Parts: sequence; structure tokens; C-alpha cells
Amino acid sequence: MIKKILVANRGEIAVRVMRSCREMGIKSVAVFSEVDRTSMHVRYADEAYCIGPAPSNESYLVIDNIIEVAKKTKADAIHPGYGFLSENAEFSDRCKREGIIFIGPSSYAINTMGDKITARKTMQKANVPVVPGTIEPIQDLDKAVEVIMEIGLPVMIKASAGGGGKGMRLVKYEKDILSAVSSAKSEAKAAFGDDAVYIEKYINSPHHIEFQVLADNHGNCIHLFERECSVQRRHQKVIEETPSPIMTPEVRDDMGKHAVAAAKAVNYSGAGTIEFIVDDDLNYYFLEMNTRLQVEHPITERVVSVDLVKEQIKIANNEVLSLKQDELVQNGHAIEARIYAEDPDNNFMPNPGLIKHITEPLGLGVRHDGYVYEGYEIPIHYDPLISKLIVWAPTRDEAIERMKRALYAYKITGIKTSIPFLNRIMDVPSFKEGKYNTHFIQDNEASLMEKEEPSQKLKDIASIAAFFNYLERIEERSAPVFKQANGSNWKNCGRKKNLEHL
Amino acid sequence: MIKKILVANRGEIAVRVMRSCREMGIKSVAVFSEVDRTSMHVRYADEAYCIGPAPSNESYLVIDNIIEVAKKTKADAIHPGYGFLSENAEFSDRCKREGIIFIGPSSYAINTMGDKITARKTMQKANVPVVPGTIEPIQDLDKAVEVIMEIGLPVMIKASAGGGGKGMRLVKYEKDILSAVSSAKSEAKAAFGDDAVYIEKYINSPHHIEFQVLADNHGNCIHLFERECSVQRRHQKVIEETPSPIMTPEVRDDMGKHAVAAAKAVNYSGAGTIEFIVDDDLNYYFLEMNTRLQVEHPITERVVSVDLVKEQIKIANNEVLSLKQDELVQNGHAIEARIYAEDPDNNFMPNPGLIKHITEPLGLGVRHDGYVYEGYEIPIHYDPLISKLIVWAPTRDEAIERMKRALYAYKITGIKTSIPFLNRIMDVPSFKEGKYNTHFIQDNEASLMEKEEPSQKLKDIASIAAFFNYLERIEERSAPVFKQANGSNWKNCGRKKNLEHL
Amino acid sequence: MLYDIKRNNELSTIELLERNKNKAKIAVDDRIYEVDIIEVENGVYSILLDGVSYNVELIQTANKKYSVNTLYNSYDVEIIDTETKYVNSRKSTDEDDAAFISTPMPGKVVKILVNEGDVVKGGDTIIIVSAMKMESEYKVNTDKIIKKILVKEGDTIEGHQHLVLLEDIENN
Amino acid sequence: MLYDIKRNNELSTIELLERNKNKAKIAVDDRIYEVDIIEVENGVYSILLDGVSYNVELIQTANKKYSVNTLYNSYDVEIIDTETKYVNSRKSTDEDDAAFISTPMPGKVVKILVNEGDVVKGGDTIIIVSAMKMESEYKVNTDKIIKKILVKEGDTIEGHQHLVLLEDIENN
Repeated sequence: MIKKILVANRGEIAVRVMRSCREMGIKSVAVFSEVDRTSMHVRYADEAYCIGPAPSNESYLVIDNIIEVAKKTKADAIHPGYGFLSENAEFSDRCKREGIIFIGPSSYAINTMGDKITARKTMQKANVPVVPGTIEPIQDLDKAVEVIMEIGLPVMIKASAGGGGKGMRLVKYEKDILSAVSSAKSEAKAAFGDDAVYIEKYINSPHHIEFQVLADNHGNCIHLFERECSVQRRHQKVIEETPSPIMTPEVRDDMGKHAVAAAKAVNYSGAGTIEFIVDDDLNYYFLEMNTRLQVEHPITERVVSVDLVKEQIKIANNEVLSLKQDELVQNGHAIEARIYAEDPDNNFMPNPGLIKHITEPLGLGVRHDGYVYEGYEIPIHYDPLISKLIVWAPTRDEAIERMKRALYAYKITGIKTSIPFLNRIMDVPSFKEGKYNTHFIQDNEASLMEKEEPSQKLKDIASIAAFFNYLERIEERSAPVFKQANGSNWKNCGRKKNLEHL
Repeated sequence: MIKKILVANRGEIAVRVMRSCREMGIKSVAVFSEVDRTSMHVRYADEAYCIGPAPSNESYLVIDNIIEVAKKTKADAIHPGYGFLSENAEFSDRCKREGIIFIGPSSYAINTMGDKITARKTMQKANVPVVPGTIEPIQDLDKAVEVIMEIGLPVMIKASAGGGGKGMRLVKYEKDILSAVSSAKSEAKAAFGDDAVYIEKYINSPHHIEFQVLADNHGNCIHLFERECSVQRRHQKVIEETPSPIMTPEVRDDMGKHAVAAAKAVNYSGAGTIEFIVDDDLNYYFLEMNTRLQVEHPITERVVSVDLVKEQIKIANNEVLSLKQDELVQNGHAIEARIYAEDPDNNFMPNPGLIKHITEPLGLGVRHDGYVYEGYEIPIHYDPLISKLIVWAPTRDEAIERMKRALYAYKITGIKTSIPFLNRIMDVPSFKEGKYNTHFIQDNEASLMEKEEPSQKLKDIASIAAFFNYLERIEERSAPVFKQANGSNWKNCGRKKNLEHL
Repeated sequence: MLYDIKRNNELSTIELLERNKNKAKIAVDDRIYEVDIIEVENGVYSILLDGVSYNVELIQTANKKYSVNTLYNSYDVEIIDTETKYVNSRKSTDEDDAAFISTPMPGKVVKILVNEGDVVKGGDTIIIVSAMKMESEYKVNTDKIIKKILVKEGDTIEGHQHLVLLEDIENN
Repeated sequence: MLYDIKRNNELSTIELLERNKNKAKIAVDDRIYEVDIIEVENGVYSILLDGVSYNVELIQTANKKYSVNTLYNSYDVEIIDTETKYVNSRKSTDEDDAAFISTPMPGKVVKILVNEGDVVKGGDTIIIVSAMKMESEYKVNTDKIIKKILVKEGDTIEGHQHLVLLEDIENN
């Protein structure tokens, strides 16, 4: 039985994992970099240990340091969250060797799904549809032209070891094939030390739809339906929802079976996600598998009524899955919006800094998974995700209205965030109609970037507030009395008073 | 179509109603007393108007002032929330006369259900079981003895116009009957100006279970299952949950039908609650009807997947109920804990004051309906309810664990709250087993009031924190530099710096 | 420097032995603690002691006096430095016999049942205060003389405000 | 007293005409507003104007300078009092020609691609700064001389910190 879990992560996901630990009566151990001493996961955990300097390759990615803390604290298991070491096969293996349960799949599953060509081959063998193209690395440039013309243009050249758009080329014309393949190979070599590339048919107006799967160590594997993740900016997901507005019950059923087949093909254990690329006619193809918890897992939790972290822990505990495929249903509609510390008006420049004030949205149908607090300084070293806002309603239309209401009430000052941008997405007609694909943000750039010119009155109100504050400060200087009347300024004044009387 | 709603209330319920308005695209108008200028409902509303001084009988209860604001702002409708004017028949009538929609039932329904003897008679005629006893006021003292001995001791003497335990007497022995009836009558006369009392059989180990109903203006009436409200302290509900742990499907079905019959008997329109008293053998009796939204409505919303305020507004809009009885199901388990500004260690003394710091619980399965914020001063004039914590989980056990996790993370400083007391309730065996009745708090007073002696280490940590703060203040005084490092103290220092440089 | 510290009327000594930024070695009586302590929010400290994570909230109730909340407990802590000792030594004779009626919370004076100069008996109700729709009666435990009434009916009062000054009967 | 106020480079006058606690009559240019304005949280104002409820958040970015957020918009507002006018009149000749490269957000200097004294062309990248796993290149728009480099590679920088001092070529 797992009694203590080390969470090898930070930010909202570390806190989220610890919440489920607490509900299960499991102690949690936080690890933190030097710059993260004040981070919420350190405050929330039962125990916390520093594992190195701020850069993640000197702390959150140092396997030895994490294992050392796990042994010192006698943690039974390690939860890697997402990112960092979550898809690191060596870490999975190392945990096993040290007798610590890794809450995630075996190194075999991670490796097989981590190499795209191997994954494509494995899927093809398991009869899971893959995007038409090659399943062996391209060796011969002349052969490449032949193969590509057989598949039919346009195609994508992709690095086998790839990710993040590196070593990737879209080819529309025959004349560009040779140069595209060579440049993709050399970029792949530079980025991943491996120049293997393969070819995939390019899907027009693609939708990104993924299926959540859960598999135990006893041969049981189920899917928990889909998540629609097509609202992306530069391959970064912005909004996710479930159910997908373009899905039909028949296709859902088919895709779910293929997702389960994909997981079974690598003897998967734990929670994982099968990503599919889907065209407008609902033809779908395996894209890749994420062998970890996803950022967007809460929308599935809400609609399917399941706590995915608890399921992960139970599976790691060697328990038999208690969820049965034919008992699972999707209830209502959930949408997640990712709140990033970035400036949408300034090319989405990251915007770390000090949180001066925060008002979190509350009430019916709103879940908020975050980790920042007033007075917290978001460090410059990590991912800009501040929090995730998840809303639920019986219908998609109502969920959109609820998301707008929650975004309206969500206020963070001190840094710029993506909140205004997210709000504008909710107003775009093609989003409201559920008719969008991965080109959505690009196609709607004009309206997403447009800001309404505020009225003269609103502009003057901004000036009046600043002016009033200026006047009150002058007043305070000339008569520094302790304002008790309505509680504003209590922090300043309390402290000021103390300093005077000390 | 309702386009603008005046919310004739304050606190968490005013904000909660306005949230649903916002999701429906309906403008909200707040009214506030002089002491409530900084209250959240004023900040959240689209418009806000002052209606008088702090005491509620000079502001929130003054019908003329509220109607005046409604007319000035051209509000189509008024939502009364709970408390204040929500069960005031005169207010319902006045709205109708003024051509403003009252979001609640007619004065007929309010009056019929407001007088307990009339309600008992009406229920009996509608074949809804009432507690055995008299349905006419007791006139003759000698007759009273006869009737009581017929019903069988023990009995309760209750004031017809009563409420809040006034004019109420428990009689266990025949010799006490005469004095109990006379004293109940004189207390009723003093409290309500009406000495009518009636007799009810006293139910041993009673459970308080209520049914939510919704009725439209077209003759449709449904129930949304039960809420178990037996955890009470001095007739004040503390914890509510749904489903009730003692309920069976058969009894639920029967009680639901009787709840609908009760509502139909007064031509009910809108959201209402039928309260039943239930004994250990699941015999149940009509107790009273609350002709308004209840404090604890969110647990029903969560388990039945419905927004009750939106349903109220749609009914007021003369729409036909879209919910169908046979399509409604209860999904999972929800628990609500009421967070009061009161000191559980000091006889639950009310504890208004300045909120110095607040950390709200977040994450999976947690809903939080509140209205206070950092720097807000809770006024002394109104109800001590700060917020409601509502958790949901697939099972009751998991919901209890989740509530404990949420209470653990919920921190308010500056005032005392009921949070530690609520946490102890979750640990009482009879609560965990779901075996409790309205005597629960009384029966478990010892363990609910007991505080574990903290370890020497924990006590020293408290001293160390205070000492460290003292040392830092001395340091600051001798070297008042602007700490930038980790963001703590930014508020003080920012302001301090400004004062110096101004 | 060694300080005295009072926690819920329990007296200890406390001393900072070493400090390097947020790492400190502190002795409470003869118990030595090596803590990692940092103020993360205003008045909220995160403390790591032997790896265990504690969250402590402070409210300063007066100069050098704190109300301290740990997870499930609340303490009154006072730092007694030389200045405090000096002040205490001077005022002790002066105010020791003074006794006031006060309320722990803000509210409104509903009714005052006594007049200045009245002799009241133990158990007598002196004043009724309401807050949040609840009325509380404040009584004396033993026989007293009402020396001075400092508020009037209808007044809004702060928590811990002196309402009525009492005097022991033996003193007269 | 009449003040100048600058909102996103737009200049207005502003004057407090009357005030009674949180009720104020304020003129912005020739527009008169009767507002009910109160600071509800630190830096957060609730304003009622003709019954409409507005929430405005202020961050003081410098003395007499604010970043002001209304629901969907953000403004830079500066109060120009006589002191500011005087200071401005004195320093205007001094710093006008100075141009610095700086970033809007905190981060870390990854690479500096120039040396002091270099002549660079419009479009050339001068410095690369990373924050939150994203690298941003900072370029010059027109030909410049690198007068002084104020940071080195690996340095952690604040937002708006001066990184590189540039000089126009015509000036030499």
C-alpha cells in the first residue's frame, strides 16, 4: 500500500496531485528548486526538500537528487506530474531499480511511444489507423520523391525523435521535396542528434482530438472518451473541451476502441492519452501517445465523474480498475481555459513577476486549479501556466456563458495574463458554433487581437481612480492616522502603525 | 423577457444570484445599506443603489425603497434571495401591483404556508402526511389534556404563527400539560401578537429531510430529490448533504410525490422546499414549506445537474419547465458546510470583523460560494454566514474526505470561524457512518468541543514565527530598504516607499 | 540576545543563535530548532523543520503581541524585551486592580442595566450587546461596584473595547 | 487645484471640485463626474457613477505613475503636479537623446551579440533574453552605436531594466 508519495514537479500540477493524496490519507513530499522555496507546492505538502538551483536541469530534472529525497523520506512512490521527468524512460527504470513505485508506465511503453517511427509501426501492427505515409526512416532522397508522389501532396516531413515543430516541413509542390527533406534531416540532427525523418500525408483543416485511457496491471484497459484540443497557438493548447462538438456516437465508439488497442499494444499501465488527427469527414489517424497525465485532464474528470490522479495511484497500488467501460457516460459539457503569464497584446511575450492582487472566480460549475497567491513572485525559469479554469454546464452553450462569467470575475494584477484573449475566443462565432479546427486562432487573428475602443467615460474613470489615489496619498502624508472605518489599507496602516510604535 | 433583475439581498446569495444573471445575459441591480458600500454584491452588480442605513428594517426590509430603485432602473423583476423579504406576502403582492415580476410564489402560497395551522390543514386535505396532532388552535385547556392523551405523550405545543423555537414546549408528562399550554400561549402572544397554539406528536430521534421542488405557471411541478439537514445547532443548519444516508429508493419516491402534492395544493410557482420530519423507521411527516431558495440549494444543483436560480428566472419568465421528473437522476454525493463568523471555542459567539487574510480551497469537486475578500470588514448588522463550501464526489466516503481536504486548505484570519468545528464533525463516527439525527451535535458535544493538546514542537513553532516577525520588524526599522527578493511584504513596502518619496 | 516570550500565559526564553537569510537556529528554553522560515504572504510564514512543512499565520494584536494560528490551534504570543519589562515594572501597581467589562467582538450596545455607583451581585447582567442578529448578556462573576460606564445604549463598539469599569467592594 | 494628467500619452486636466468622504465631484477637462469612489482592497477601487458599478485596479509603477486596469482595458496614467513639471523641465535636455534596450518582463540574459563600440545596422539582433522557456531577440530599428553594455550573459534582469545603451550615429 502506498502511504507516502514524492511529487517530482512544481506549480499547479504538484498541488493538484497532493490534493488527491490528502483525500486518500497519503502523505505528500514536495521537492523544490532554490527559487521555489515560496511556491505553493512547498507550503501545501506534508514535507518539502530543496533539490538544487533554479534551472530545471540542475533540480527538477536531476534524477539522483529526487531519488535521494525519496529514499530519505521513505516515499513509496513518485508521481512525476506532466513535463519534467514524466516521460523519461530512464527515470521510470531507475525508480523500479530503487524499489520505488513510478506512478506512470514502464520504460518500454515510454520508449515505444516516444520514438514516432516505432510508435507508427506498433500502431499499424495493432490495426490502429495512422496517417498515410512511411513507417521506415527515409534513407534515399530519390526514393523520398517517389514515395511522396505515391502518398500524394501535400505531405509533412517529420523527425522521428521530434517534437515542438522542430525538424518538420510542409511540402506542397514536387519541386520542393528534395530541399525540404534535406533541411528537415539536418535540423533533426542538430536538435535531437538523430537525422531520421519520415513522411506523413498532410491533413487539411485538421482537428486535434485525444482520448483518455486508463489501464491497470491486470490487463484491463478502458477509455474515458475524448477531449477536443484544436484551439492551439503555435502548437500550444489554449482551450480544451469535452465532448468534442464535431463528434458522433459511432465515431466516438470506434476511436475509443482504437485508443484502447493502442494502449494495449504497449502493455500500458496507468493514465495515458492517445492523440488523433481528425479531418472534417471524421477520418481519424493516430498521431502520438502521451504517456502521462495531461494538463487538460480535469475536463474529463468533470464530465466522466472520476478523479484521474486517484485512479493513477490505485493502479500503481496494483489494484484492479473499478471503472467498467460500459458503465461510463459523459454527463454535460466541460471547457478548460489555460491562464498563462503572458501578454496577449505584445506577441504573447512571457510575463513573469509579482502577483499584486488576485480575485479567483467562484460559484456553480467552476473549478479552479492554480498555485499562485498574492505576494507570490512567478519565477522566470519555468512554464508560464498560472492556472486552469474549468467550467461545467449541462449544455455547451451554457458552459461557454459560464466560462465568460468566470473569466469576468477572474482578476490578477501585477502581471499580464491571457485572460482577455481567452474571453475574446468565447465570442468568436466559429467557436460558439463548434466549427473550428487547429487553424482557428490563425484564421481569427483579426477579431482575436482587436480591442474595442473604450468610451470617453471609461477612460476618464481610469484617470479619476489614479487621481483619487494620488490625493489620498497626499492626505495620508499630512495626517497619518489609522483608518479603521472600512478596512481598506489595513495592511499598510497596520504595519505603519507598528513601525511607529516599536 | 426579463432583461434586468434587482437583487433585494446582500452577502453570498446576492452574488450567487447575480452570477446566474450574468450567464443569462441579464443585467443585475444591487441595493445596499450604508454600511454595505464595500460589500461584494455592490462590486459585482452592473448597477448599485443605496437604500438606507445599516439596520435591515431601515434598508433591506423597506419595500418602498426597493420598489423605487426597481422603477428607477427599469428592472423587470426582483429576486429576493433568502431571508429579508423573500417570504413576505405583502412584497410579492406589491411587486405584482407595480408591474414588476417577483421571482417567487404568489402571496396566497406564502400566506398559506406561512401560517402553520393553515398549512397543516391544507396538507391534510392534499393527503400529505402531517405529524399527528391538532389542526385547529387549542381553545379550551381541558380539551387540550384530552386531545394530548389521545395523541399520546410526548407532544410538542407549537405557536401557529411561530418560528425560531418561540412559543414551543415539549411535554413529557401529563401533569405538565396545563402549564405548558398556557406558557406557550402567552409566549406566542408576546412574540407574534397571536396566541394560537396547536399540538403535534413529538418524534423521537427525528431526522430533518427536505425536498426541493420546482413548479412553473403552466401546472408542471417536479421534485429534485432530498436534502438531509439533520446536523443542526440550536435549529441552525450546519452541514447538509444529498442523498440522505438513511433514504431508500421507495421512500424517496413516496416523499417526492408528496412534496409535489404539497406544492400543487397551494398552486405553487417557482423554487420551494418541503421540509419533512422523519423518524428512524422512515415514517415521514410534513413540517413546513419554505417558499424561497434555500441556503443549501447548491448540493441539489450539483447532484441533479441543474442551476436552480436559472430555473427560477425561467419560470418567472413564464417559460414551461424543461426538466422532466423521469429524466432526473441523482449523480454522486454532495455535502455543504456553512462557514460562519463565530467562535466555536467561545459558545459560538458571533465574530464580525476585518478579514486580514483569506485562502480559498480550490480544485476537483469543490464549489465555494462566498462574498468576503481580504480587507473586507464583515458588518455587525447581518447574518454571520461568510460562505458555503460544497463538495462533490462519486461516493459519500470520498465526499467526506474531500470536505476535509477543502477545510484544511481554507484559511481565514482576522476573525474566528466555524472551520475547526466543521472539520471535527467530519471525524465523528456516527457522521461518517451516516447514522445521525437532529440530536447529533448535542449527543457528540464532548468530542466536537475537545481539542487535542498540541505537541511541544508545534507550540514552539508558534513562538518562533512570532519571534521571527518581531526580529524582522526591528531589522526593517534600522534598514528600511525595499525588499524585492521574494515578494513578501510588497504591499507594505510599496506603500512605505511611496510615502517617503512623495 | 535572550528574550522572554509568553505563549498562552506560559513563559519561555527564546534566542536566535544563528541566522543565514531564511535559515535560522533558534533556542526555545533548552530546545534547539533549525528552521527554514520565510514570510510568504503578509503575516503568513512557511516553516520547514526537519523537512516537515508548517504554515503559520500571525495577526499582530498590539505592539509585540500576536495571535498565532497553526493548523488547528490558536495562541496568544507576546515578546517581552527589556523595554516591555521596564514598562511592565512601572505600570504594574497602577492598573492591577482595574477590571473592565468588554466583549471579544465588535457589536452594538443594546441595553445597559446599571448606573454608575450601583453595587451589583455576582451573576447580575450588566450590559447586553448584539452582533449579527444575536444578543449576548455580560455579567459579573462576583459582587462589584460600577465605577464608570464608558459607553451608552446604541453605541457601536469595537472588540475588546472597555465598556464598564468595575471596582472590588473590598477596596472601598 | 487643477492638475495635468497623462493617460496613454493623452493629456487632460483634472480637478477635484467637491468631496464628502467617498462622494466626489471631479472635472476631467470639461467633463464633470459625480462619483462614489472607495478603495475596497489595496489598490482596488469600487466606483459608482450614475448607479453603474465599475471596478478599477491600480498598480503604482513609479511615484505619481500608475498602470490602471478597467475590465477590458489597461492604461498608463501619470499625475503631473507642479513638482513633476519642475523636474521635467530640468532633466529634459539631459536624457532626451539616450536610448536603451530593455525588456518588458524579467528574465535572464542568454546571449549578447555585440561589443561596446560596435556599429550595428537596423534589424540587427543585439541581445537575447529568455523567460519561461521562451527566448526573445531584441533588435535595433535603425543604425546605432553600442555605447555601453550594462549586463553580462547569465545575468538575471528585472523588467524595464536598462540593458544596453545606444547612441545615434549622427551624433558622433
